[in-house]
Order: sequence, then C-alpha cells, then structure tokens
Amino acid sequence: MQRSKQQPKSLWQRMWEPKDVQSIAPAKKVLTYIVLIAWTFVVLFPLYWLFITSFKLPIHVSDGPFYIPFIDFQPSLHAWEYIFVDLGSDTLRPYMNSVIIAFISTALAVFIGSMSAYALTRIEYKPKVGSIMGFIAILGLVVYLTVSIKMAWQLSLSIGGALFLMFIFAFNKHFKRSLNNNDILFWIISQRIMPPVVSVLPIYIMFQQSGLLDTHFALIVTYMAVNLPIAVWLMRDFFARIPVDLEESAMLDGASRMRVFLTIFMPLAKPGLAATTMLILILSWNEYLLALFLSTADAQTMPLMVAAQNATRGPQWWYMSVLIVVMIIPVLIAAAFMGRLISKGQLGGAVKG
Amino acid sequence: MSIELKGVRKRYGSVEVVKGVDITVEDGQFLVLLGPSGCGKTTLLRMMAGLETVTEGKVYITDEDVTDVLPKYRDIAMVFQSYALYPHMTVAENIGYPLLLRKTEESAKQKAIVEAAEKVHLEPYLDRYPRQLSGGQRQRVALARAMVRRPRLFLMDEPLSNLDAKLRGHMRAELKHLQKKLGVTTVYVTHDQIEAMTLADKVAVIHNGVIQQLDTPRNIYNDPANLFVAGFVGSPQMNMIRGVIQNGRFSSVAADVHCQTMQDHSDAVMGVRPEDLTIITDTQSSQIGTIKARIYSLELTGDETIVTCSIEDKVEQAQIVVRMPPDYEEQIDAPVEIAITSERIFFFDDEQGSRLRDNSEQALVNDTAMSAMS
Amino acid sequence: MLAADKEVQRTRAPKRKVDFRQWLDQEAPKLLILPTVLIILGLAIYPLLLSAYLALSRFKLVRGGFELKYVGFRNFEKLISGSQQYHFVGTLGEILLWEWAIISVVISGFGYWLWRYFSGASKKKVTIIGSIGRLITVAVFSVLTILAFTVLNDTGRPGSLMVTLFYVFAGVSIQFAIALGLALLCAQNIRGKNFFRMAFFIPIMVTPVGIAYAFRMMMDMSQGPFSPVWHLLGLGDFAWAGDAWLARWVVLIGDSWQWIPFLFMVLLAAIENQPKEQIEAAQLDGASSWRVFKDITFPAIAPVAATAVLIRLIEAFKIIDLPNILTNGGPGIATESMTLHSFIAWRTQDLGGSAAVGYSLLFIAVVVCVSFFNFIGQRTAAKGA
Amino acid sequence: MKLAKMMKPGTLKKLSVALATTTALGVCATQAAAKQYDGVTVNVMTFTGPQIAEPLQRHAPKFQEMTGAKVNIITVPFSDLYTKLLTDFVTNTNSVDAAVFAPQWMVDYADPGYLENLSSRIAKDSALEADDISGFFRSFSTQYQGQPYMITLDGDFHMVYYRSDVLKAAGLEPPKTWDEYLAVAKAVNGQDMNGDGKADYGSCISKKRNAQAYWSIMSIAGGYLQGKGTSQGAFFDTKDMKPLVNNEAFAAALNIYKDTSKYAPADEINLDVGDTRSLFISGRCALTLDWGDIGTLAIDPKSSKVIDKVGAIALPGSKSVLNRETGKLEACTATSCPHAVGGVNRAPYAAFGGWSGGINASGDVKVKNAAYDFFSYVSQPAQSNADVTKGITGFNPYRKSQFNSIDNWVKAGMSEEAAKNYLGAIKDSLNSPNMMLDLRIPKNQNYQQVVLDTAIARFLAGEIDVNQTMQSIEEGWNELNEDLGKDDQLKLYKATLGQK
Repeated sequence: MQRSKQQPKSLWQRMWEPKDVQSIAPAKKVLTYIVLIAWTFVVLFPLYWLFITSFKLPIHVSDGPFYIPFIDFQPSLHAWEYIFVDLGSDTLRPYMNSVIIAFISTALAVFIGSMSAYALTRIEYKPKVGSIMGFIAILGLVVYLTVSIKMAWQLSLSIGGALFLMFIFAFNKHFKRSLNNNDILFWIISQRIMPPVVSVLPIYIMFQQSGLLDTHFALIVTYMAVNLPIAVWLMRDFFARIPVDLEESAMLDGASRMRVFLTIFMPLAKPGLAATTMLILILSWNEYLLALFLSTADAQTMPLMVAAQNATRGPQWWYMSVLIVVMIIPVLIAAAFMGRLISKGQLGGAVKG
Repeated sequence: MSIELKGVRKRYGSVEVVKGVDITVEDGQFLVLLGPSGCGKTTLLRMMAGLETVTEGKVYITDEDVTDVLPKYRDIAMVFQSYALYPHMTVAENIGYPLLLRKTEESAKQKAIVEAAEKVHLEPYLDRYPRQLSGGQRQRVALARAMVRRPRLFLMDEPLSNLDAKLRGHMRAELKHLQKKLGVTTVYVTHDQIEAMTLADKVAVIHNGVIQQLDTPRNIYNDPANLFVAGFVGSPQMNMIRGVIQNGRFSSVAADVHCQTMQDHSDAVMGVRPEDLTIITDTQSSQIGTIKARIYSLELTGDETIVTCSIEDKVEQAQIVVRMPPDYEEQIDAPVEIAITSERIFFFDDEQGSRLRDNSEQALVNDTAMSAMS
Repeated sequence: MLAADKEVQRTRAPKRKVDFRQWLDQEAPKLLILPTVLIILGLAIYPLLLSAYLALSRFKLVRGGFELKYVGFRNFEKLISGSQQYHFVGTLGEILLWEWAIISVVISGFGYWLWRYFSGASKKKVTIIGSIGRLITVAVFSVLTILAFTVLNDTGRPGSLMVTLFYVFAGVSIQFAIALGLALLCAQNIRGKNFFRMAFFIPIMVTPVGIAYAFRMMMDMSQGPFSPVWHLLGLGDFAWAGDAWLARWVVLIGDSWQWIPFLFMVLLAAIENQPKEQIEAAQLDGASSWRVFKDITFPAIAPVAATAVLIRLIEAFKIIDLPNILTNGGPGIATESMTLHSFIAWRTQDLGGSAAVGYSLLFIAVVVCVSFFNFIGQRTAAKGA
Repeated sequence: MKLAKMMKPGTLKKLSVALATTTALGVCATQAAAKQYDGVTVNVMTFTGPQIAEPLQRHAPKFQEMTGAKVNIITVPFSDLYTKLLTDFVTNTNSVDAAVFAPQWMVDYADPGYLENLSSRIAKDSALEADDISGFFRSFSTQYQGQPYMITLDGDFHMVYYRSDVLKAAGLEPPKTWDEYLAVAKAVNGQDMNGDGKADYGSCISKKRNAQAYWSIMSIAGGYLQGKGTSQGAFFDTKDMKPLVNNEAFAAALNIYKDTSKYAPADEINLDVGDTRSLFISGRCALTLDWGDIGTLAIDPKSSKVIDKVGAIALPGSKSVLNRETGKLEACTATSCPHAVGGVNRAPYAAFGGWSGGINASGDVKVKNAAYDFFSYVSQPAQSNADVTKGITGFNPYRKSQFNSIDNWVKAGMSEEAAKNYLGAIKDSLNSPNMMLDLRIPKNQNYQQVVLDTAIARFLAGEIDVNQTMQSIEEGWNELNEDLGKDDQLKLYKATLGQK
C-alpha cells in the first residue's frame, strides 16, 4: 500500500494538534484554561461577593458597587456583630438545630436506605398486587373516615389495620400477580417526585396531632423520609457491584444477614456511602419549605434565618451574607472529610443506571 | 513494513522503565517482547504505537521518523489485553469502526467487515453485542478489528492472557496462521514464554527495561545469553545449581560435573534443563556428571512424570526438576542419583548473571546467530 | 483438621436455641426493607392520599374551626379551563398554519413510535402495562406540544405549567451541556485539576435561598458588581426583571449555577471511570478527539448521565426558591413555577387549589420522569452494560 | 443598654405632666400584678425584624422584671406569618399565645373564634390610655364587628413623600392630584438628587408581585372611587356587592399607576417596599408612595442621605370621581365630592392599619392576661412615644399625644418643620372624613393579595391591558363573592364601613 511521507505541519495544525499523546494541543490547552478559569470566576465570584458584603455597611451597598475591602471601602464587622453578639443565641440556636437535624436525619436516611438497598439487591421480593391495592384502599378509607366523618384518627387507623389483616388472610391467595424488586425500587424513587407542597399540610397535621410539632424529631423524621428514596437508589447501585461470593462465604461461616450487611457491605461500600451521605446532607441542610412549616421557634433552621433577613426595610444584605457564609462552613468541612472517602469515580459509579 | 527503535528510553520522573533499547523488526516478521510483568515491555509497545512519549531515542517505521507523530497518523492497529471493545456497538460495528473513521464506502466497508469476520470465524455473531460473547469470541473481535483496515503494523498487548488454557492454545495457532497469511509485521507482548516460543520469528527477552537477548526462539532456548534468560525461558524452569569450577570440574555439595573447557570460576551457577537429566539406578553411571538428591514430589502429566527433587546446594536447600517417563515411580524422600544426559549445560556467573563461555563455544554461538539472521 | 471443624460445629450448635436471633435472621429479608416501606407509607403515601382529598375539596374557615367541602374536580377545572386557566395553563393564543404543520409532524412522530410498538416492528413484547404507559406518554406529550405552541407564540402567554416545563427542559439541557463540557475539560491531563474540581463543587453547598439572594445582588443592574459593565454597554437603566423571558432566564441561570456542580461531579467521575484502552484503540484507528467523544466516551457515560439527569429532572420540577426570591414569580406571572404557584395558593389558604396544582405537577413529573426512565434511561443502560 | 438609653429620664421629662403621671400609674399597675405572672411564659409571634420584633424583644426583659412573665418573641418571615398563624390556630396547635400581625388578617382569625375579645380588658386598663389612641385605630382597625380583638402598636397610613429640596429647586409644589404627581415626577426625573453624578428618578413605587404592592393601586384609585365620605367604601358597591374595579375611575388609576413607571427605575416592577425605601432614603427618588416608616428612616443617620430633605403629604386625589350608576368618571361637584378641597377629592387610604397585637383565645387565662399586659405595656405612651420616633422599630405614630408633641420628634433628629410636615400629613389623613378604609371582609387576602395583586402584576408586566385587568379583577372578586356567599360578604362589608 502506498503511503505518503509525513507532511510538514502548518502553524494552524501545530496549534490544534498535541505534540504527543500525553500533552494537549497548545491552542486547546489555552482554551481549556480560559474556560476553566472563567468558570471558576463564575462559581467563586458570587461567593466572594457574599463574603465581602458581610463586611459592608448599608451605605456601601446602596452606593455600590465596591469590590475590594480596605481599598474600595472600609470593612466593618457590624453585621457579624449583629448576628453573633446582638442576636447571639437567636443565631446559635437555629445553627445548632440545623446541624443536629441535618446530620442525624442524613445518618438515619443513609443507614435505613442502605439496609433496604442491600435487601433489594440481594433478596427477591414478590409483593402481591392484590395486597398492595388492598392496602391503598384501606389507607384511603382511613383518610376518608378521619377527614370526612371526623372520626378520631386513632380509631380510624385501628379499623383500617384490622380490615387490612382480615384482607391479607382472607383474600391474598386469590391474587396471583406480583411485583418485583424493580417495581419496588421505582415506587420508592417515585416518592421523591412529589413536590413537598403537596404533602406538607398532612405531615403538619400528623405531627401536630402527636404533639411533636416544632421539635427536632419532627424535622429529622421528615427529612429522613424525603431523602430515603435517594439513599436507597444510590446505595443499591453500589451494593450491586459487590461480588455475591463475599456474602455467601460469610453466610456459610454462620453470619446472619444483618451481620453480613453491617460487617461486609457497609465497609465495602464506604466510598458510596460517603457520596450518598454528602448529597443527602446537602439536601437536608438547605431545606426550606418543610422547615418553615414544621418548626416555629425551638427547631427553626438556618435557611429560615436567611430568608427572614428580607424585611420590610429591604433585604438586609449584610446580615444575610453573614448567615450564608457561615452556613457553607459545616458542609464544606463535611465535604472535605467525605472527599477523602470518595475515591475517584465513585460518585459516577453510584448513579450507574 | 519494518519498525525500528534506536536508543529508546522512557523515564517517569526519576524512574527509568526503558533503558536504551534498540530493536529492528523486519517486514513481515513476528517479534515477541517477552519478560516478567513490570519489565517495560508494554511501555515499549505503547511507544511504538505512540501512546507513550519517548523520553530519548527514535522510533522509525519504514525509515520514517515517527517519534513525534501522533498515533492516529502511524497507521498501526493494536489489540489490547482487555480487547478494548466498544460495549455499545455490535460486533459488526466494532469491526467496522476503523473503516467508518476512514469514511470507507458503505458497500466496501460491509465487504471488509464480513471478510475480517470470516478470517476469525465470527460471521454468525455480527449482530451481537460484546457482552453477549465469550472471552475467546471477544478476543477474535478485537483481532478482526485490528485486521480490517490492513494496517502497516500489528501491535498486540498480551491478547491471550485473559483466555483459559485450552482456548489460548487454539488462538495461538490461529494468530500465527493469520499473521503469516496476511504478512503484516507484528509486535507481540507477553509474559508467557510458551506463547513467545510458539509464535515468534524472533523473541526479545526484556528485563528491567533492558533487552537481555534478541534472537530466534530456538537460540533463546538453546543458548541463553545470561542467567535471567536461561531461567525465564523454558518450562519447567532450567535447574540452577551453585558451585565452583575448578580444574575442569564443576562441583557443588551434591553435584559433580565434567566441564573440561571451562576456566576456573569460584562463584558459578550451572544450568541444566529438566529434559537433559534423568534419574539413574545404582548400576548406571553418567559420562558427564551426577547429582545426588532426594525425591520431593512426583507429578504425572500424562506423557511424562515431572519429578521434583531436593538437593543440598552450596548455600541453601534447592530443588531440581527432572523429566522422567510416565511409568517412573518412587517413594517420597527416597535418595536418588540424577545423571546429566546431554552436553547442553550452561554456566553463569552467580553475581553478574553473565554467561561463562569457553572460546570455542563463543565462536559457535556467533555462527548460529549469523545463520539465524540470514 | 476435620476434628477441628467438628469443634466449630459443636460450639455453634447451642446458638440455635436463641430463638429470637434465629427468627430475626429468618425474617431479615422483611425486616431490612420494612423501615423504608413504613416510613414512606407514613410520610409519603398517607400525606399523598390526604392531599388527594384536599385537592377535591374546598377549605373554608368557619366559626370554631374549618370545614372541608367536597367539590369534585372543581379545583382542577378552575386550573384547566376556569378562572385560573391563565395562571396554570396560560393564555391561549392562536396557532398559525406553520405551527400546525410542526405540531402535526411531532404528533405523527409520536404516532409512528406507537405504531412501531404495536405492530411489533420495534421487536418489543406488547404488554398491557407497556401499552397503557405508551398511550399516556404520547397523550401527555402531544397535549404539551400543542400547548407549547398555543401559549408560547405572540398571542398567548405561558402559565406556570409551561414555565415549569421551560425550567425543566431548558434548564436540565443547559446544565447538562455545561456540566459535560466542564467535566470533559477537567478530565484532561492538566495542572490544577483538583483545584478546579473542588471549586466547581462548591455552589451546590450553598442554600438555595442564599443563592437566590446572591443572584439578586449579582443581577442588580445599578448597584450590583457588574453594574459598570452594564453601564458601559448602555444597559445601566435596563431591567431584566421587567421582561418576561429575561426574568425566566435569570431564574434559570441561578438554578444552573446551583445544579451544574452535581452533574459535573457525576459526569467527571463517569468519564474518569471509563476504560482508557477503548479511547486508545480509537486513537490508533485514527479517530479525532471529537469522534472519540461522540463514538466512545459519550456512549460509555450515557447510563450514568441518564441517571444523573433523571435525578436532576425530579428536582427541577420542584423549583421554587429561586423564582420566589428573585422575582416573587413576576413580572406578572412570568417566572412562576408550578411549585411556587401551589405555594402561593397555599399561603392564601386556597388549600384545595394548592393541592390541585401539586397533583397536576405530580402527574406531569411522573409521566416525564417515567418516560425518560423507560425510554431513554433503559436504552442507554442496556447498551452500555 | 438600649433599654437604659430609652428610659433616660430626660425623655420622660419632656413629656407632659399628665402623661408622666399616667405612665407612672401604668407601671405601678403592672408591677402590682408581678407575682401573678411568675412562671408564666408567653410566646409572641411576629415577623422577623428588626422592625416590630426589635421593640418587642427590647421590652420583654423589662416586662419580665416587672411582672415575672417571660415573653418569647418568635419570628417568622413576613410572607409566611399569616399562614403560620392560621395553621397554628386552625389545627389547634396553640404554640403561639399571642401575635403581632396585620389587623386586616384579624377577620380570618376572629371570625372562627381564634382571637380573644379584649373589650373588658381594655375597659379596665387605664394605663393603656385607650382614648389617646387615634380613633381610627381604636374603633376601626382593631375591631371586628364592633368588638376589639387587638391592641394597636403601630400606626400605618399610605402617604406620598417628596424630596423637599428637589421640588423647591425645581419650583414645584407637592402634588395634590395624581396628575400633578405625574407632572412632578416627569419634571424632576433624570436629575441628580444625591450628588453622586448619576441620574436619579422622579418616582419610586414598590410594584413587586406577591409583596405589598397591591396597596399602592388602591391608594391611587381611592380619590377616583370614593367621594362621599368614609362610609361609602371603595371596594364594592354597598348596594349589591358589585366590585368597583371595572369602570373609568379604576381605569384612570391603572393608567396613572403604570405611567409612574416612566419616571422610575427600570426594575421598579421587581422592587418591593424595602427596596423603594432604601432607594428613597439614599436620595435616588423624588417621590414615593409609602407608609409612615419613611419619616423615621429618613432621619436615621446610619443609612439616610436625605435627612431633613423629606416632606410628606396625605395621598393626592382627583378632580373627578366615579359615578357608580354609570361607571363613568365625572367632574367633582358638591354632591359627588362633598369633602373635596379646592376641587380635589382626596381619599387617604388607611392601608394595612398598623401592626397590632392579638391574643390566642384558647390559651390559659393567666397567659392571656400576661400577653395582654405585655401588649398594653408596649403600647403605653411611655414606651411607644419614644419607639415611634425610631426607624428601627418600624412603629409609626398612632397616638394623639404623639402627633402633638413635636419635641419628641425634634429630639429624635427631625427638624421642627419636617416633624410638623410629617405629623401633619398623618393627621390630615387620619382626620379626613373621606378616609378610605381597608377591606375587612373574610378572605380579604384572596381578594387583594391574590386576585388584585396578580392582575396588577400582569398589567404592569404588559401581559394584559387595562380592560382585561379590570375584567380579571372583577371576575375574580365576583367568583370569591359567590364562593363565600355574596349576601354574607355584603353584610360584613357594610358593617366594616359603619353602614347598617
């Protein structure tokens, strides 16, 4: 076969073609850096602006824009003072609430979610369509009884429970169709699609009835519930990649399922756990709508504090900035800590379809 | 097309993995780079492909300096250890991908795909996805993909190592057949010396980034250049016994061997292949030399029995392996006497690993090397 | 050795007497999944049913409490054809001839897809669930297509439904494109990779409420940090907040700023997870970097990308903080998403209306997400496995 | 520290002798009850400050010292306060014992019986000096169906503020009609009003959706809609509950409202009342429409650049008024506008009605008493007279004594002239026989914050024209009337206007 000798490269070619495989073409490299640095600016500039705004006096904001402290404007600690000295415990309380609620609910969601994820990867479930339909019908009946007939919820719930048990034993045999693990999984994840506005009032009433409104417990349970689907979904993919031999050998050695899960699966899925934890932590740390309704004073969280800085006197940018800046810190620390556990590529593996 | 490496070196930071290699592969030749893992053989191959930069030295393909040429311009096909098949493409699409990139006309492309598939017996599987194929079939897809565009050069990076033993033997034959039929220059990397011996026109044994010996398989086996080559090539391994050469005799704790032409050497290693040994009864004797040993284990392979014996060495307990007829039987721990049956004994320097030769032998080696080249 | 094994057996034997433990182990399959099922039933299904009831009733305060009056589908009628039509569906405009042409092309496309399924041309088994699912998908997407043309032309105006779909589809595609681009750049062998990776991840950690306020500052044309730029461009006295589409884009920019990091991290990880040899093989075959991306990298990361996009889709439907704080849904109702619509109705005790909007959102989100999951997610997963 | 400053004897000395004695009495009265409230905790909810919440938080420790009752101030964002309270009441959660909220919302809370009727307590409470509270607040704003449910803590009135220096320099008079308002805005628009070299604006009115912008349109429309005195009402025809929003008068108001945008910042449509306030006090606007807050904010040296450059007037009016029979706008006559001055019919709008405290009816008697005493304490002249002069409190004057004691204001940093002008504008509004009352019928939030606000927002955004806007409001209001029972609503509407 006839092949021409290599042509001398033009300048254009040399710019767009790498010298060798290990390097990047000069023009491409320049472009890459331009884009990456530009995006770094896009990402960091709003944060920088928040940061310096927290040191600005109102007059600096309304006369603005001022960019560089000490040169453009004389920074002042007034906003930090207001938030941490004047408000003092009024800032600290929501802050601690946020920390407690976000971290505990995340830990619970990840643990319970992992448990179910493990079960869904290793155990085959066959829930009967009939019993599910029956259950939903009975739940509907309970709702109807409570809301429409104004029956006490305890009573209607027990009626529903009794009916369901009767139903299970009496009719379940007649339903042949059953669902599989994928159906269960999709059912779980579909719960995440529901906008919180739809469910917040019933949840409010539930906690109000049980006297748990405005407690850490209420928020922890609710956050755990809304984030559970994500935990199940992500963890399932991690577990699916752990070889079956491992647990089989452990089970032959006499370990119980729970033990296998705790001592084999959890440690092996550490990177996945870290990635999932991070995502859920971020979601619960920043949640606003549910917190708004389920907390009044004692359990108020930080996003409410931030939102509240928009008063009738106009948004208090300086106070707000302080709060936003201090709100990022715990998540950053958590991210740095988790980051060490998340080895390269684990998050990608986590969401493998 | 020939490929030539001149003084090629590769450094990663301060670690040098290829330390000045010169190789020439003639047109149509099948060269195998043989060496243990980590010896730099894959790096060498990747430098030929252009997938690694060359720190120092030059790479020529048919006299054209391609040292700084990107892989895509080198017109090389490579088969990877993992096959690197595209999982989202069917077998046909995988094979046809190089042609797609060359914008080959559709009908010609289809023809070429079918032809390539025929050569590796894959016609029934053209519509399947790689995950639906067995290991051997995947391997053949990778081969077909490499062949389909008739490259100047085939590079293969341990292509058979993921296959089971039986399939490996089969594929080896196929590979050799195809390479000869197509006549494409091929460089093949492996750590398996049987593959090297069976496939190669020439073998380059590499260790620590340096070519230890570049020769025909026959010469590599019959005339290893040094202790490393001698030990690496051959299965079961060559037996090594440490001792002293003195007055035309090699003596060790358990061994006593004649070697009239050798000069005296105080730290010598004697190498002898298992097939050149036999266990003798008290009544027999050896012209060349004997070794005293005890039976350690017996392994019947079918056509022969591999006998492992333990001996006293100069330094430590050692083992030597003897090939015996399949009907040979003996108790474990029984003391035996092993006779050397052939003149094919090699001596090395224990420290340097270099071959110890006498003058006449030296001349002989040169002669055979010359004849092999021509 | 054998004796020792027996020892082990013997020491283990008494364990069997601990019935509770054994029962626990036997029932482990159920116990493992029970907490999740109970929590979801209690905090998702039960509220959902209660809300369903709300959506069908009118909430009214009366002396000594409140009253829920069953009104059937009146709340939905109000949204779709009644007094809230402009708000939810949008102001319907006239569809021009050429628009009809596009609509009919799109719908016949859906029709062809259905036909392929039912005629067996797509080589898929025809099942009842599959048929119903496809019929619903086609119906919903056809209606949405017609609606898009009706409300997005000069004579019509989009309501919260179409605005939400704009945020979802435009938002997710833009975010995906940018995240993919950044991930590809970051996956290269460049210095400072780790710095970029870390920096790009930060926005997702900022609370959405905070992001919304930060972007209000950013987008302030007169006192914001970029005001000199706007002045220079002669736009100093220009207001994005007064223009419906600009305001929507500003909301989208804020949303993208927050969510690109998520997609970026996932895609970057997927790219780096990809076997290097596949790329090298393609390079040897003479593929340009674009071809490598198009033919090798993208198909390889597609399953991961599909799942990430699905997660993103789910969250995108719930967008509320940004439009709420940036514009309060204004100008007019231009930036109002369905969740915000629902929230505003909720805030003024129109609980029925609020639940009705929420349910409509749930329905559309489920159809879109399930369609995506089944018809795109599955396909990429099947090919990429 | 702040408390000490506030209680400085100097402040008290300046007060009239009569006031001083009654204050002392009030403190004594509450002190006598000290033992009674030991161990009582009162949770008071309001929106996140510093406005409103700040004075409450500041007074709470002192109150505890005197009475033993611990007062917790719980704050939630303004936009969520209404729902938060309602949900708390409706679900019987009762985590809130008392709240400071907009009196307009009282209708929805008082009607189902969630709020405590305060009439007997007020009657017994001499320290509150209820008579000193301006009649509007005392007998309209805090009452529902003739019964008081709240205690006024803040006086709120929509007024027009102008930059006295800018208008003077341009040789312009403060506007008396809305047409003049536009003319003034046009004349000064584009001038540099704060010396930063940038062009400033003729008018800034908060027009952001889902905020407090819906009050503004009614402030403008008032003068066109209501001519025959307060009891005529400006929202519905008292004959048949027909909304007064689809006629020439409302169209005129809409046009004025939209035209003000021509002389306003480009993003006015996205400014809420906080934004326009900070624009005005940083000297960037010549005119604005706002509550009493600007008066005190403008004298705050920390943020204001317009100290002593601000004037206030009661809302401008119109020279023609709506004929409700024909829906046409007709020139003012003695019969159609009996209260017109110089041919101009003004209808000062008592928008919002001032933040007031209400008490949860289902609480413990002791808690309710303590909550009442706390509100009373904050409202007593000794506390409130100083509070209303400070911008940060968000409290605006509502007591007769506050309007009369100029000294107090001068002390706070206003020039005497400015104080007279500011207080005069409020007094003018309060005393106007044609004052326009707020909508106080059930679900008024839906009428105003949902239907009216949305339609106005769409109108400003150019989504719909004047006629469509009016139609949409009319339809929305009619729909609500139908839903809630037109006759019931009419009855309640007439009751709030004092009609039988």
